Amino acid sequence: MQITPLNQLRGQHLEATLGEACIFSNVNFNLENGQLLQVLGPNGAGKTSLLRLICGLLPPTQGQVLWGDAPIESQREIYHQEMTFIGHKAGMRETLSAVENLQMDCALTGGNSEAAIESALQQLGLLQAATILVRQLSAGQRRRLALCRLLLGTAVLWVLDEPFSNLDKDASTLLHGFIEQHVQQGGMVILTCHHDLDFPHLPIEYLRLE
Amino acid sequence: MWQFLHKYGSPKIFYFTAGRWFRWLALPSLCFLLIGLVGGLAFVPEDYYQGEGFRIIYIHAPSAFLAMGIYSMMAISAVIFLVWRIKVAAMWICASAPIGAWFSFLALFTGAIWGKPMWGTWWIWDARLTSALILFFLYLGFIALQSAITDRQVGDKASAILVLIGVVNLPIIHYSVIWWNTLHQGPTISRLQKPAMDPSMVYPLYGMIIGLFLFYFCIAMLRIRCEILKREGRSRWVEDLVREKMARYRL
Amino acid sequence: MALYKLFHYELLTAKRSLHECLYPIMVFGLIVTLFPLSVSTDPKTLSMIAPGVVWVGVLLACLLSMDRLFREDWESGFLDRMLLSSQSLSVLILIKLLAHWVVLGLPLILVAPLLGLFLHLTYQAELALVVSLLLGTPILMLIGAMGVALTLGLRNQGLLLMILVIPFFIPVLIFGSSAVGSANQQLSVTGQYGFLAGLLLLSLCFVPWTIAGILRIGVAN
Amino acid sequence: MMANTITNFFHMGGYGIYIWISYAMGLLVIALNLLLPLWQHQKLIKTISKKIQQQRDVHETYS
Repeated sequence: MQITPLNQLRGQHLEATLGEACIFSNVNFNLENGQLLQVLGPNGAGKTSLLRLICGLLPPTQGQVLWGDAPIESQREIYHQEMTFIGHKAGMRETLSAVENLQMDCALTGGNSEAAIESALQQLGLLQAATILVRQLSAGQRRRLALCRLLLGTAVLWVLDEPFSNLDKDASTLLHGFIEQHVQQGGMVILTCHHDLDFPHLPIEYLRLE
Repeated sequence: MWQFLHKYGSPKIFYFTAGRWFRWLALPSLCFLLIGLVGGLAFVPEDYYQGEGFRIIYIHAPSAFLAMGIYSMMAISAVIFLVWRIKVAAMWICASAPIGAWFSFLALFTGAIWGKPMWGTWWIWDARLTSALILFFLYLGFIALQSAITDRQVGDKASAILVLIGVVNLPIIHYSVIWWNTLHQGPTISRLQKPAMDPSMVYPLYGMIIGLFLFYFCIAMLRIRCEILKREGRSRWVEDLVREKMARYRL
Repeated sequence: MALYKLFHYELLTAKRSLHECLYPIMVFGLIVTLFPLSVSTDPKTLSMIAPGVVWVGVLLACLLSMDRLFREDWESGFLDRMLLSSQSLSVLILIKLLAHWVVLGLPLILVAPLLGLFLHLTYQAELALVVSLLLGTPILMLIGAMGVALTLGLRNQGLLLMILVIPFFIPVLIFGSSAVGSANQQLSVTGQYGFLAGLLLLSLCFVPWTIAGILRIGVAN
Repeated sequence: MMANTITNFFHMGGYGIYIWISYAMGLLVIALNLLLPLWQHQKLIKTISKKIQQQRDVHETYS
């Protein structure tokens, strides 16, 4: 996975409102290659909205998110090429099988390699469930399928919304390893998580939302 | 021009300017309306074909014209809102929609009433009346979407886009209805077109049109003040304003 | 190449639940059978009202099938992935609409002449019906998709969609049904085809871009 | 003379009823459009002042 030289993601006094209430305001952060950012905050502090805002799914009422030195709205295709977002919902088509879903993901992000899909499914232990419809998969398996997408693309920035939720023991250690490997190779990860993470030799930044 | 837009763009300032404009415009609109109404009813000679019945035009034509004018003004403020993100433009749109709906209803009602003495039926499928009916449904659709979306942020943008879609479709609907009318109605002269009127009949018509447009501006100002209070209900300056009003009211 | 694969998977998703694509046909058939029961069965009046009946039936069937367009993707979170894909959003939406038209629009067009026979349409009228539907249903689906994007996730979305969108269907309905009507009386129909084709091109180039704009403003949050 | 001009003014050559209905509806629409926003404005002021009142009471009870 080749890492493009110096990327930088900055958020400048971001503010988001949902309906009448202003969820958070004046949030700043700065993320460079090889760094991990954990967003902390009680329930309802707007962690998910912040992540959606960073990906460009939720337009900010104030402030802007900069990728490199230009706001993300002006370089959508480039930014989305460099980024993968995994939200609460798995985002998989119910009536397609796991393999077809991943092939569709390759079509969406432009990459297309059968081998990568095979290895991703194999690494996450979904190989034997590859041809069953997603409708018949368990919640944990759907979570694993969503995480397969991380291995497929060549994205530098991973934006993960509570990736460890309803994952069993070895799946979380697997994910733990992927994140560690990705950050050490110069990737960037933003994630929200309820239990505190132990990445002994990784620089973690914390962003607290009240 | 830029500071001007942004200075007036902030709801706090616009609340007071809207009040001033209302007081300033109320009088002229009242006198124009009086000119139109009284002139149309009393001083204008009766029409050769339709006798006295044609006086309904002084209500029907201006309100239909106003309904169309309000929709195009909503489209202009939708462009202003989407391009320059000025919140007052969004409030202008959702303030003027009910007024437009009311006046297109009035145009339909008076058009139907006019049909009874002239052609013996309450409703005639004339080209202008039908496009007025469709405009009325456009207004109702807009108000329905406006009230269905609870999130103000998204609601404004979605309604602005709906207005723009509507304004692009209006000429298409208008001309296809006219084409459809000539197909079915045959070449009868449609009396609802503004009949060729000699000058003495026309001045009340212009009086009514100007009066109604001024009236629309006054009412839009009032409704914008309500919109600002509804949206900025929690902000500091609204509470001070209300506290001061409460104090004066208690005095 | 990637776009073709996307189209292939859209069709595959629809194929997996193929029975759903019969619903618009049933709705269309039911609407058409209502009219002879309620109006009259003598062939002359039926063939006189036939163009309007068939076109209103197709219009309502298209509208009722539009609800399904973004609903599953929005609920399953796939819409977010579409918004975040590096392909341009309007092309993705165009592909999605093309697949939706192929799965739900074409069966309607194939069934329409059969139902036209119920209403004693002449041979030229059937031909004109098929051609006008071929030009008209894509426009209906494009405008309907705009309505669906505007009302995504709102309560009673179906009703709201109808209120918003039916006024914009009126030009298509006027020219479509008059095409079938004048073909029924052996008059030339090239004018109506021209207008429908013009409307189709106009909406083909503006609507996907507008839908992309609507989805971008965060309707789907 | 004065009397019959008044009556024929209202009679309007047989169309009186239609003209007066449409003018009455016109005035009704204008009046409604004028009064509704004013009434809504008062209602909004009242609800906000009631809210301030509650905040003040809550504030007093706790402080």
